[in-house]
Amino acid sequence: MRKRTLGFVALGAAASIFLAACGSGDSGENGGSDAAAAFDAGSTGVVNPSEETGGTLRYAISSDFDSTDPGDTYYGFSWNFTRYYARTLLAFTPAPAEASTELTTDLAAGMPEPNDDFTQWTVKIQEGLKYEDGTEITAQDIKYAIARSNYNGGELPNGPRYFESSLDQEPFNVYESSDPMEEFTAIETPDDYTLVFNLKESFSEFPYVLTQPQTAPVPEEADRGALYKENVLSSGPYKFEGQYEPGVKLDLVRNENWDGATDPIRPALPDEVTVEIGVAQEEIDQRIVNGELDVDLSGVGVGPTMKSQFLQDLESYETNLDNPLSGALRYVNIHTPNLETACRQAIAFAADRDSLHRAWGGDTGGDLATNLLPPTIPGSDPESDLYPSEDNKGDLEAAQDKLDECGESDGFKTVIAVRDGRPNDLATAESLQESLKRVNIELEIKTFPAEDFFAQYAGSQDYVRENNIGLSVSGWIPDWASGYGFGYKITSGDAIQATGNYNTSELDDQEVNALWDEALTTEDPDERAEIYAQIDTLVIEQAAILPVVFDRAMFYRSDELTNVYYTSSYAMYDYMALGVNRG
Amino acid sequence: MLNYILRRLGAGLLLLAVVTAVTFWIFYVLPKWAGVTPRGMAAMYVGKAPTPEALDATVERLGLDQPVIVQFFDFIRSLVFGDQFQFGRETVECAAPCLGYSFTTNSPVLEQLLARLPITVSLALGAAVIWLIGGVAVGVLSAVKRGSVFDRLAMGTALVGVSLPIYFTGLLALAFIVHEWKVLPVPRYAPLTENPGAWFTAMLLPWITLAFLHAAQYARQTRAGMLEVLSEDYIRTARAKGLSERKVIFKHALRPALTPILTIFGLDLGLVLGGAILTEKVFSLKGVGAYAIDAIIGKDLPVVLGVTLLGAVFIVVCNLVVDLLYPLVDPRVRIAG
Amino acid sequence: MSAPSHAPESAEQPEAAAAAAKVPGGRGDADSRSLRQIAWQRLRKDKVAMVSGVIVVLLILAAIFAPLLAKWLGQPPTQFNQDLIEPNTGLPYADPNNTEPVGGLIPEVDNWGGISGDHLLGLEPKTGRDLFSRIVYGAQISLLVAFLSTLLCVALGTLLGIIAGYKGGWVDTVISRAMDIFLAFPLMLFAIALVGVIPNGFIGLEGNGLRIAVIVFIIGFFNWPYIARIVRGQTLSLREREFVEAARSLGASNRHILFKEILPNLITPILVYSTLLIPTNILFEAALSFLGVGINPPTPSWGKMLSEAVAHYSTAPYFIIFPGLAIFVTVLAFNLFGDGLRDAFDPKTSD
Amino acid sequence: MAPTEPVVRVDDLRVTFPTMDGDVQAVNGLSFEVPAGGALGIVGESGSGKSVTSLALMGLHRGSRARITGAIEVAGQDVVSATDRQLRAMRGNDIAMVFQDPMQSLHPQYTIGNQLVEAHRVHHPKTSKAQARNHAVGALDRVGIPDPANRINSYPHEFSGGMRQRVVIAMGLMCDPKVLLADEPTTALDVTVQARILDLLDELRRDLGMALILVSHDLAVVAGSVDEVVVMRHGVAVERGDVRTVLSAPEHPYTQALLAAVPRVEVSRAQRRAQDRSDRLDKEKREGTVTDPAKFEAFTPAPAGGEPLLKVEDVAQSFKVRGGVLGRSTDFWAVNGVSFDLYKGETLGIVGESGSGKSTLSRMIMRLLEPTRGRVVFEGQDITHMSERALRPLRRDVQMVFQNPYSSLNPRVTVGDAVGTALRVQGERDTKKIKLQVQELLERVGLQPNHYNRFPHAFSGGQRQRIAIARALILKPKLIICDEPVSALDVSTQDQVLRLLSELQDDFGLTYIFVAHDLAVVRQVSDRVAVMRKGEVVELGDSDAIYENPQSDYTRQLLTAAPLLDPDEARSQRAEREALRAEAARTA
Repeated sequence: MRKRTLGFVALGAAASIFLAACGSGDSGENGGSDAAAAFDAGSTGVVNPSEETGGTLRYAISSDFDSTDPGDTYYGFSWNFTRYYARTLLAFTPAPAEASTELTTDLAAGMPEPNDDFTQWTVKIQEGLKYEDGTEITAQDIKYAIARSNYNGGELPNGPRYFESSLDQEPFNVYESSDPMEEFTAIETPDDYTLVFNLKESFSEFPYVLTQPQTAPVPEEADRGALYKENVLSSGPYKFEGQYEPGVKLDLVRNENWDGATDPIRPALPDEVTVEIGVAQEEIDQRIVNGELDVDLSGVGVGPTMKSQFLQDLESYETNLDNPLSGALRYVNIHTPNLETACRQAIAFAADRDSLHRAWGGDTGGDLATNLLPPTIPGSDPESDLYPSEDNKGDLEAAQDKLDECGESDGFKTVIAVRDGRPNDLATAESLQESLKRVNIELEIKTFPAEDFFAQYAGSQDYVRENNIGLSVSGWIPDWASGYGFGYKITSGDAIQATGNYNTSELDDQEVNALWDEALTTEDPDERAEIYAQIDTLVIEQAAILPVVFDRAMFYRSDELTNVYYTSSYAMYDYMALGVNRG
Repeated sequence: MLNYILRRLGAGLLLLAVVTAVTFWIFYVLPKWAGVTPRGMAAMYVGKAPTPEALDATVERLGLDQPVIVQFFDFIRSLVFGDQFQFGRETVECAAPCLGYSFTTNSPVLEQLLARLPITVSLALGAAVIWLIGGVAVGVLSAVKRGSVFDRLAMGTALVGVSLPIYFTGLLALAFIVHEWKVLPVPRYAPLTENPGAWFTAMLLPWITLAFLHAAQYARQTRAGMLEVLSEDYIRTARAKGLSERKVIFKHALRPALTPILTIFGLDLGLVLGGAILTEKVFSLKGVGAYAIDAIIGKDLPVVLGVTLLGAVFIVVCNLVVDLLYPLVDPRVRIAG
Repeated sequence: MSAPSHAPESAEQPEAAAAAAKVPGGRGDADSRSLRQIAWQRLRKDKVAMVSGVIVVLLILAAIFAPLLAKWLGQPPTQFNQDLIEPNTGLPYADPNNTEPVGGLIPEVDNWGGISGDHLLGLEPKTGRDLFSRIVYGAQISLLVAFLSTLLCVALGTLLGIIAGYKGGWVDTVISRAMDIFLAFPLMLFAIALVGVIPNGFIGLEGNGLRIAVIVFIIGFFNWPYIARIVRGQTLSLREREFVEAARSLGASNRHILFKEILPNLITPILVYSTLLIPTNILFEAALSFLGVGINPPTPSWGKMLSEAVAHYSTAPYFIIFPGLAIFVTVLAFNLFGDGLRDAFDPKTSD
Repeated sequence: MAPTEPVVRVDDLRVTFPTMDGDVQAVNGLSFEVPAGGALGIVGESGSGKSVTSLALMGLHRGSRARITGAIEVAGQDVVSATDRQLRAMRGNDIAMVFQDPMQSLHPQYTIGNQLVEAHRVHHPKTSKAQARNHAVGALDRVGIPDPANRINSYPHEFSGGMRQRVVIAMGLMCDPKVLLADEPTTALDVTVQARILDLLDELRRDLGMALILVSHDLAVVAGSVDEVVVMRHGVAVERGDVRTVLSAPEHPYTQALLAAVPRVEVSRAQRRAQDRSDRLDKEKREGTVTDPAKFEAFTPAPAGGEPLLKVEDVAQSFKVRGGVLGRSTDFWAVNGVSFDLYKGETLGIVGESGSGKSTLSRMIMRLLEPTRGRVVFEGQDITHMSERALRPLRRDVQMVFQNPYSSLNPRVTVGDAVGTALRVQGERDTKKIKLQVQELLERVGLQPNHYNRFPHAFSGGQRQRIAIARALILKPKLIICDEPVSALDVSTQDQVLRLLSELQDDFGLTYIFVAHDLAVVRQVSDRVAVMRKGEVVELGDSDAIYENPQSDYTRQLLTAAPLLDPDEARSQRAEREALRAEAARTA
């Protein structure tokens, strides 16, 4: 799963208190509520289209990259940004909104070819591509890049492990192996331009994995382990100017050895790209409005302060505002080990969804969610609602019945875990606490450091059991816009881990698990969507997850930005397209 | 004298050792009590979907499985003799004093600290100057004009000052001075060397906020000290000589009244130099204090150790300097070896 | 801090004072007021101190009877009033009965917190919880923590200080060194770290109980040197007084001397400094909550309210002001009262 | 010198202090004059307002809350109405002041040179630093500071008390003032030093023709140094006149009482005791409670020989003193090889100046200190190294009365408890009984039973000392060690306490060790006297013998230094002193 800012902006949240309200993404579905439609141009179309090159594009972020090393990053904005200097095998179509979720090629010469049971994929890359130092990019480099990013014994901890979990490969460690390329058999490179991926099992959505930055080439001799991020060898239109200084800055300048003709997705308009790191959210928002900055790199939209300023003085700002779905689901895990199904359902019935929605900032804050899959994902049915109630205030009778059913007629006590520095998460918990009181379900709120929330607390099986943690507030973003890309990690029994567990409710339902396997062998996307819809329903039925909102972000679109559009694949502006016009 | 300095440095080292030890204890022993396994700890540093292998590898790499005592002495060793670190296949030299590499960003801690030091130092020194001069001046005046309107006013303000939390005054200052009335721009730190103007405007509010608190304390202490001295016999003698009042005050009374202030100043300056957490937080200055908080929340042990050490060093040094200055100010104090 | 020097009345009394005290050698009708009574009479003359004293008492009562207050106002501190809040901005409606959008997207909101008859200090953004009752409840935590931690400081400080001062020698050296070291600790950092690390059910404690215990422990355990220094200094000078020798020459045991002869003379300074320590500890607790390591929500705490206010500080400053004022007033009251107490007990202040 | 027109004139001076407990009349209608070059003594006990007067003379009351009426004129300058500027011009220039405590009256952080030069240049801004400096060296030399050219760069703390007082005087001389005002200039000093300072003042006055105003609580101090004397009490001058007439034929009863109270060296133990007893008999006759003299125990000390009550054999006490260059600590022998026997009923006086080790000695006997060497044997029992616990029963028999009644009573403990503690410590549990006993004793020492529940701060020095005595007596001890029991008290109070002590000795057959620096006092209460110096006994013997013909030079020195009441004797004695010093100078 790509945690994007959800998981990690909290680093920033802790760092700068003014960021305390970050991650409170907000909204306006393409078109969204009528009120919102007026000002949402960037969510659906291209604003200020332009071919004009030149100028410096100025980013700023309140937190920091998890890493600038394409092989070692899991932040959404970072996946979006690293493309400046790291070309991947495949890419998402550079187009506004849903259109962007279509796959296209980047380094690859054509789309990958699967064998009939989706256990082997073959892809060819373009010839004559060059690094910044002029040396040629080969298939071996890509193979090595994948090796180092997935088999490194914790040296590069941040990135996802899709290759490791899907490739048919004995575990090994590039940094300890005498000849990693030799040992890494799961990927074959018959020639310098061909890659053959051998998988353990069928994986119909494998091409999506090939869009990930881990497929950006790294020559073995250039690899400096954890230090590689200081100066990544560029394959894209820009290269590092000086070193990346964590917490301070990253500057990019043009890479003369990049050939635009070979690159379908990067107009590469600005001459320079700068990133100011660790600037307070308040300040970023203010400076963007003042025109002293262009883009908030984190892509979570403006902070609550700026937001309410906008909302209160809409006339002055509306033409600059976009309010798209952030693609994220905000939800509450209801932990299966500590609560029986009926009890979980009781909670689902008793919850005051309207209050939760308001706590999340009402309509501009997000759309009230009643199902699992975000509306942008095929198979999602936002209309479905298994726990209906008048005005979404909760159905107390139904809840009481469920309580009786699970033998807790007089209600029960349990703990709800929340991440520190997340006002909206906290508000969610507090609102829930209030509404569950109505059926004598007592919640004790406990806050935990956001950093090790999943590593040590809500995501640690032992901790959850020892401390009777019944619920935990969480949020999720698809790694790619499909049911699998969104739901597998948080609902599949096979995804449960002892620590760092993101199937936090520990739902291990045979039916669900079976459906996931089935999906991976199904070729037709529409059929897959069908399956995902079923999974959605099952999960909600099990009340392992209590959906809260599909949240929306509010972006301020500077007038000096050209080629601005919102891409659903990263749920923020498409950074590759952006240019500046100071005129 | 030399002998004395050596002994003091010895004591200083002891203090550093203790602080480090306690930090270790908090971050290594306590979690163990809390039932956190080495893997659990490692889980913090190995991204979001760690495989058991990755966990164990990290445990090994960070030496989390070794006994605390071993880790402690490893730390001390690399501090004194420097150390080597393995990144991928690359070995990196870390010269003494080596504070190691951050667990979370893999950047050398010392470098990071030094990068942030200028901010904290500007903050600390600037504020210190303001509060020392301001506080003392007000204190002296109040003492001299004891019971006057000024005195009551000043002492009232001082008491208000010591009762106002920085994170309140700071926020108010930002909310009104910056955002409501736009008197000052949104503070954005710029190095003194690059842009003195921006540096000054950015630092102004933090300085004032931080200084206000201390100035208040100093005013109170100076006043008390002055009053005590003014009741001394030798002040009477001075008057009996026919000295003018200002000479009595500024030559005879001020000096003895300030000597104790010197001590306090040493300690305070030391503390603030170690990172004015709250001020840096409120004004989101990326100084040592803010760095420390992030590190603690990120359980980034090498950084936490680095910061606490730095803080302790400042305290030790400042106190030593003060104690060495003391005999110059007060001849009765001789530094017994 | 300089200990309130308990004038070791020199044999040659300043004559004015001596004369003031009583007719020299005035036999028989010696005045029988104890120093405490004198102090109390002085204190009563000190209006500022008395007023602040009253405020302190009121605060304590408010904290104790917070539940009653809240019930009486019908505003429990955790009760949501989202119907009064405009969800998009999280700010209170200017007029809850007229929620029609104006100027485009949202209805008019009240940047001054929807202060009204039933919400004396307005509403918390987003949740619409009643600020007044939250602040009153906040007093509970602040004062509880402050008092307990001060108690711990005093207990530790007095014990170690008195031992160091009386025993002297290497014991003194060790304890004094310890003080220096403790004072050099980056207290705030350790506090944050500890709160994050201490396991649940640590000493049979859970949730807020544990948090409070930890915070109290930290403050108390790291601030004792301030008290200890004073006590030590006092003890050092008391130890040299002849009445200690007198007691010894009567064959009194060390215990008797420490507790019957020396301790009584320490009670005043300790009392004074405790009152001055309480506000410091209130501030510290608030700072911790402010940095997010305070009490668990939804229990209100002033520091936490402030840190939450940060998110709104440019649009809803009222939300900073009230918790801030709460802290300020409380601390100020304690400081004023403490000062008054010190002056009252200090023999040097004759006016 | 013939009294010419006065340099100082005080007319109907009144000084009032507003305090929390109402106004206090510190000085009430005081008048006097001092002719140029004349010398006036102002004498009074604490609370008499003498110091307030001297401050008023300097105009130093300004800034304080004192209210002043009446006229003060110094060198033609009206102090009361003068502007601050005028006052400053006068201070140090026309009238210079020497304060009581030399330890406190110099600025610790500036060299004495700095302070002297300053004193000069305030009034002579034109003089160059160098000139002023020479002047200062001169002044220091004048007051007898050895090697002034170098010492001028030293800081006050590098001088002894006597030397500092000389420095202060030198500072006074910097502008050759017309009047030198000395407020208790010798109270903080030892007898011998006191004598030298007085001599110095007298000499300066004669040589420089300054007028001298000498303020003191001790008649004997002023006797030899002034022509005229004013006796003050409660802010009023009860008597004023030529020193000879006042001292020889006092008119006012207070003066008479005061004179009577001053202990005189020439009065012997026997005389004094006889006197006390007869006084007591008269008193008791008046009250009708006669005690048959025969009943007085210890009428005569037990014959020497016999088993001594206390045997002190070659005791010594050493302390570690830090310091020196690398802080190497060296042994300092506070007491070194002192031996004596003490028999039941007798009183041993121990006399010596500060630092002579007399207090240390008494604390060793008390076993508050453990002797480094030697033996202390009490009633045949060696208590030299006895443990606290083992000592406890013995504490009943040996008690102590301390010097400073203000610090020897715990301010937080009521009189009753203070006295009763002893019983409690010794195992008495019955509180009623304790209270009864204590109250009896309080009465016996001249206090009232209803003082039982009061706190010490409510009592005057004399009363406190009585309480302290009661505390020592409550256990009915055999031996009482009095460590400077009266040195902190006014003469009259002192006398009363002394009487009390001897009465108690008569009634309870007590044995005393009486430690004091005041030769006269010691002589009058002691059967035998030990003179101590630098930790050693320089002379030990029958008191009369020692006072009549002292064997050691030191004793002689002390005796010649002791201030005398009779102005003429005092003057002749001064001559004697100068002779001695001259001789010493020659031999040296």
